[in-house]
Amino acid sequence: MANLNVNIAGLQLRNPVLTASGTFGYGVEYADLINLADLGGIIVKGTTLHPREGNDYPRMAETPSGMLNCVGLQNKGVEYFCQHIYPEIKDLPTQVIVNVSGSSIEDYAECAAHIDALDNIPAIELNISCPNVRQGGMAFGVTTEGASAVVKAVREVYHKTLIVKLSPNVTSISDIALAVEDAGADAVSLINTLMGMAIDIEHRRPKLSIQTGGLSGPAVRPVAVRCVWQVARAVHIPVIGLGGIMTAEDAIEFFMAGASAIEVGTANFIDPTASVRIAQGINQWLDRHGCRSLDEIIGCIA
Amino acid sequence: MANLNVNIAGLQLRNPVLTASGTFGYGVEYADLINLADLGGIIVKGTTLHPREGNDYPRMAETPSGMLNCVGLQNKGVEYFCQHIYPEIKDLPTQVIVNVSGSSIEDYAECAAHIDALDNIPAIELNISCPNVRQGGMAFGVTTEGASAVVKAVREVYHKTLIVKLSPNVTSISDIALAVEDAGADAVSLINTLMGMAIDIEHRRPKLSIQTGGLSGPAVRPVAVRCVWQVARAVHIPVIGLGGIMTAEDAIEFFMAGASAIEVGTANFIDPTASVRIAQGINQWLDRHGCRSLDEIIGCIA
Amino acid sequence: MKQLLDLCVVACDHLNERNVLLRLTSTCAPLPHCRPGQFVQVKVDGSATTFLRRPISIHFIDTEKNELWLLVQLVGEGTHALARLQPGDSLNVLMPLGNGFSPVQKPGEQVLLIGGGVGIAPLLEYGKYLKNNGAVPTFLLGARSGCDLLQLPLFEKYGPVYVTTEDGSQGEKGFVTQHSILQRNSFDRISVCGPKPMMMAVARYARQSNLPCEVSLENMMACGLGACLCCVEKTVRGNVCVCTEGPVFNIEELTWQI
Amino acid sequence: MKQLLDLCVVACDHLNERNVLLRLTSTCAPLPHCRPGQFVQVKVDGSATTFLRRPISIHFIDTEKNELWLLVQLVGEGTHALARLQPGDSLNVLMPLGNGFSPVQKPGEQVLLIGGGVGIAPLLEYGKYLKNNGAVPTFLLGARSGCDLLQLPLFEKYGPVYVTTEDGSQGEKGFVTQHSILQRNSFDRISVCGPKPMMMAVARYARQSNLPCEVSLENMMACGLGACLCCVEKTVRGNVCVCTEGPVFNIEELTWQI
Ligand SMILES: Cc1cc2nc3c(=O)[nH]c(=O)nc-3n(C[C@H](O)[C@H](O)[C@H](O)COP(=O)(O)OP(=O)(O)OC[C@H]3O[C@@H](n4cnc5c(N)ncnc54)[C@H](O)[C@@H]3O)c2cc1C
Ligand SMILES: Cc1cc2nc3c(=O)[nH]c(=O)nc-3n(C[C@H](O)[C@H](O)[C@H](O)COP(=O)(O)OP(=O)(O)OC[C@H]3O[C@@H](n4cnc5c(N)ncnc54)[C@H](O)[C@@H]3O)c2cc1C
Ligand SMILES: Cc1cc2nc3c(=O)[nH]c(=O)nc-3n(C[C@H](O)[C@H](O)[C@H](O)COP(=O)(O)O)c2cc1C
Ligand SMILES: Cc1cc2nc3c(=O)[nH]c(=O)nc-3n(C[C@H](O)[C@H](O)[C@H](O)COP(=O)(O)O)c2cc1C
Ligand code: FES
Ligand code: FES
Repeated sequence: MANLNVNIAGLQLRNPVLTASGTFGYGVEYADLINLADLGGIIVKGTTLHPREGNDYPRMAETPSGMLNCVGLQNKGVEYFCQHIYPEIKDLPTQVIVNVSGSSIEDYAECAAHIDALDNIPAIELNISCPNVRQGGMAFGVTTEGASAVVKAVREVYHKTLIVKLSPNVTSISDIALAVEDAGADAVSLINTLMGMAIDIEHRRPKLSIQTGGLSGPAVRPVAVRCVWQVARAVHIPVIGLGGIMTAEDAIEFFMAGASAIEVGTANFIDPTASVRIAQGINQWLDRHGCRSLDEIIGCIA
Repeated sequence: MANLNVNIAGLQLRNPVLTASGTFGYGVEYADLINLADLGGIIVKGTTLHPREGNDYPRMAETPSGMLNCVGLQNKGVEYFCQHIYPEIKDLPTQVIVNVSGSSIEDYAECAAHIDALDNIPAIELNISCPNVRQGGMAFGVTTEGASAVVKAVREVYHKTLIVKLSPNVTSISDIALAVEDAGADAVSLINTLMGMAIDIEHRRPKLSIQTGGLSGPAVRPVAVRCVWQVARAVHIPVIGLGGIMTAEDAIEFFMAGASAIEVGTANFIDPTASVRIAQGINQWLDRHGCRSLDEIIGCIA
Repeated sequence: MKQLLDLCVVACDHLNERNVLLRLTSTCAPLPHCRPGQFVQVKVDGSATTFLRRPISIHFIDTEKNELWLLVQLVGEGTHALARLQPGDSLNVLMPLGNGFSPVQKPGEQVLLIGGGVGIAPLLEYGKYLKNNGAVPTFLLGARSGCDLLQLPLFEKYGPVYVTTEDGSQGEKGFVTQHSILQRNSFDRISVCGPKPMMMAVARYARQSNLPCEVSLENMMACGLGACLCCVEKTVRGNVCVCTEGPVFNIEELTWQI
Repeated sequence: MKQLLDLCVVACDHLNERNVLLRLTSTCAPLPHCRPGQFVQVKVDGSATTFLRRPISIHFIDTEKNELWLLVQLVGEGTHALARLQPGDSLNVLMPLGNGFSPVQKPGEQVLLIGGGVGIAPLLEYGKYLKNNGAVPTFLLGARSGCDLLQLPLFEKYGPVYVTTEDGSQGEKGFVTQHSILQRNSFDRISVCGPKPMMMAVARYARQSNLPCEVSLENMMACGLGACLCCVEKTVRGNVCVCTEGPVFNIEELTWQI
């Protein structure tokens, strides 16, 4: 039985498996099907300062080994979250991390400040990489200046573990990673979705209501592994890897590329027990290969 | 029987289906299996001023709905091409286009100048987007300045149809497209491969000899369609679309996104007759939908 | 409680060229309790373009035999793969999902169940439930042609069945909303499942006739659990998930232009 | 001439837990002429991670029955999918590919064919060809254990068969390069196919013994046609494609450190 404990800049996880924001609701949706205590943590839906209706239907299209989505950060706003959702999830038997989004630097900071006040939320994941909202979102994530400015503003008001989620839709993801490290991020997570599009040729219109959306699933895994490898070699803070992880073996790829923890996203839709299955599989893999702890493989190919 | 003729800035094609560079050799490799006269044209292997050995084996890894490659532009150089290969292919019953690569601006220009002198090569495709060579290659394709400089230099010495092939590994592909249009490109083709990586976890090493490689195949199609859509809305020159096209229906997606022609790449490996099958399928689709010519659908969702 | 089950295929009957009836059973335990109008998410293996699950309505539960029946129309790769299943094969099913149709409101209430195409699927289980719980279901089923009408003898066990076909080959010619039963009989409420244009036509009729009407939507889904927010429908309360707050909605909740 | 054929599965025999023998036939026309040592590219359907073709050696051509035989070791998804084929199923095959083994050099020449694991596959057809064309093949086949030795009676039709097993359960115990036949007999040349470490050991032996030696490589392939340049091997002439200039190479052409 290998040691699966992970410490991400002060955030203590029972194992390195988190669920990715937007793919696992608030965790409770899966409570019938898995024991949440078997997870390292869950990262809940993207939360913004003000409520958002998200984009129109259709928001989803299946693609080869992947899917496109343009949910567009539908959520009831951070106040509703603090008053109505937090009480429901604050005693879940795992770490709960909130994914924070915004359309201005002030929004990001104010939203993060609200969550800073919640005792049982030990970390936030700052989403500066959402391709599905008109203003803000990804805009901040694609320039070093934008990324740095958001992270600095949030860092001033947020005092727990600050994870920054990076976009792969950039020329150099390691430059962005270095900028957010410099601005005070405690860790980075990557990748968010790749910007993509699919067309309904019979109806001659995009399959998604806002034309483009974010590609996720196994199709993007090679891109994600490459990004994690590049970033892990560039920064000194921990890297959380995700993108198309379906099995424990996929997760091991990310550890070897340099990730200290991983997130499971789209896989939850195909197999709602995927996250737990992956956590168990990692443990077995390490045992089978005589590894006493994850550290023995993290970044081992770098 | 719809009209499938295409004119790409003076380059006359019998139909809009080209084969993608690096996936179809010099065409002769497929001559047993298809009638090359059924193709709009073939784009032969990346050619450089000097001979190149390419990267070490292994150069390939299969991924979900895709593959990674790091061939690294293995070729015998432009002089060998002109003397030994050109005579073999100059009378093929289809248009032959040469894909030109380089590691310096001078190399690109000199190589293009050699090919300008070949009567039966009506166009070149300038590869400023190869992720698999250490210097040059993609480096030029990821900044507007770099892209512009290469294209300007080649434009001065190359007098036929100049197609510039763009990389998706950038923050804004339409900015690069605008830069090369401005620098004198007659057309753009996109996308080249997405940079990716895969790890052999049992041996704890990357599956490719140079760690990273280029992702192609259906997995990348949503990214390619998005890029074509973005670029077609930005530039006034014709756009040639590619990335994961396996069927006529996939090709139609690219036309609707704004492409005037398409290239078939990885599909040739799975089905060596794919390019011809797609050309026939496009024709049938247009007939079935009462379209007299491709123009009726090009960019129709834009 | 939702469960993830490996069910065993008992039979895969090809009812006609475009429809199969899948009968599934759980070998180890009784199937979880389901409400009529709920659905399941099946995992289709073996294709790169069917890696998401496919939502399928609960057509019928045979409690005695511990069987779940799915009525599947072959449209794309996923449903074609389901049609290739053989007795003894295993199918991974997430169930039960969604809210389901309204329970019986008052003894003896007259409920008109309107189905079009494969939209008839959830109405069989609902009809059974209504009849077994003191209500009186009437079925009005529409199809393009007589050979597309499926499972009629089963529906007849639970109430009178009226039929329309577009080509007039069986029942009255035309669309369900043109059937004479709508003039003759008086119903307390309507439940409908089928293609959206049909459901909108029925909704229009219901509103004009001042009848409560619920519709079962088929928005595209990823998770089926309320986690991804992909399947939303606009309602008077804003965007809500069809997979958890639906698939059944009262038409007054929706923002349809009817 | 290369052809793309939909072959029909005649039989898929599970020889042991890790190997199947696929017998394929062409219903319409005679199979194209193949040289021993050539290979085919088969299309494996039904999985996102087997979308490239799989290269498999030509194990045997039964010209009378117009059958192509493939000996397949189950390693990953693709080969497992091949093992699930049923008689009557169709398999899309691109063939014949590659150069093949050397033709007979002189009448009566003694050729030692060394195979390890599933590397024995191409040696059966080659042995048949040698025997039918006036040469004298001898087989030396290695395996982990006796139960891994396949098709022995067939090999015996074309020449004497010697065997080594790592556990000593059949033939001599050890690796092929340790077999006493190498001391006793004198051969004109060697052809070998098997795991790379084995082929390197044989190459070392051949060089020491001044025997010409050709090896059949199994580099990973995409196209199989010389178009993608993925399958290259370093040679004294630089990188060359194993799929067109190989899979068979004289060891003097390679840059192996032996
Ligand atoms: C709650 C619910 C209950 C359902 N019940 C049944 C049922 O009992 N029997 C049955 O046969 N079908 C039912 N469906 C529809 C069924 O889910 C789809 O037909 C199926 O997913 C198609 O999968 P495919 O791989 O065969 O086709 P695909 O290749 O995925 O799609 C074929 C075509 O259908 C379209 N399509 C796919 N899914 C949907 C969808 N959900 N809504 C609208 N268009 C779609 C695609 O865009 C495409 O044009 C239900 C759907 C929902 C949401
Ligand atoms: C010219 C040639 C002839 C061959 N002849 C035969 C034959 O007659 N019988 C037979 O059983 N096999 C043969 N092979 C090997 C066969 O192609 C592979 O075993 C097969 O492609 C594996 O597919 P898979 O989907 O089952 O495994 P995958 O899941 O693709 O791979 C399983 C493991 O095997 C490795 N692998 C896959 N292909 C190769 C390869 N070509 N070289 C090295 N490692 C590989 C992968 O990296 C992975 O670790 C031949 C290969 C070549 C190139
Ligand atoms: C339906 C859906 C909704 C998502 N919503 C969010 C979100 O709100 N915030 C965020 O940071 N990422 C969001 N993502 C991105 C995922 O968290 C993840 O980065 C991405 O899907 C890649 O991982 P995967 O391939 O494992 O899914 C969403 C992804 C999907 C598929
Ligand atoms: C094995 C291989 C070699 C390639 N070599 C070249 C090349 O020499 N020059 C080039 O511009 N693109 C090259 N490409 C990229 C393809 O031309 C094409 O842009 C890419 O594969 C995406 O299209 P696809 O998904 O249809 O394959 C190569 C791709 C592959 C798979
Ligand atoms: S399908 Fe995911 S929320 Fe409804
Ligand atoms: S496999 Fe493509 S060149 Fe050999």
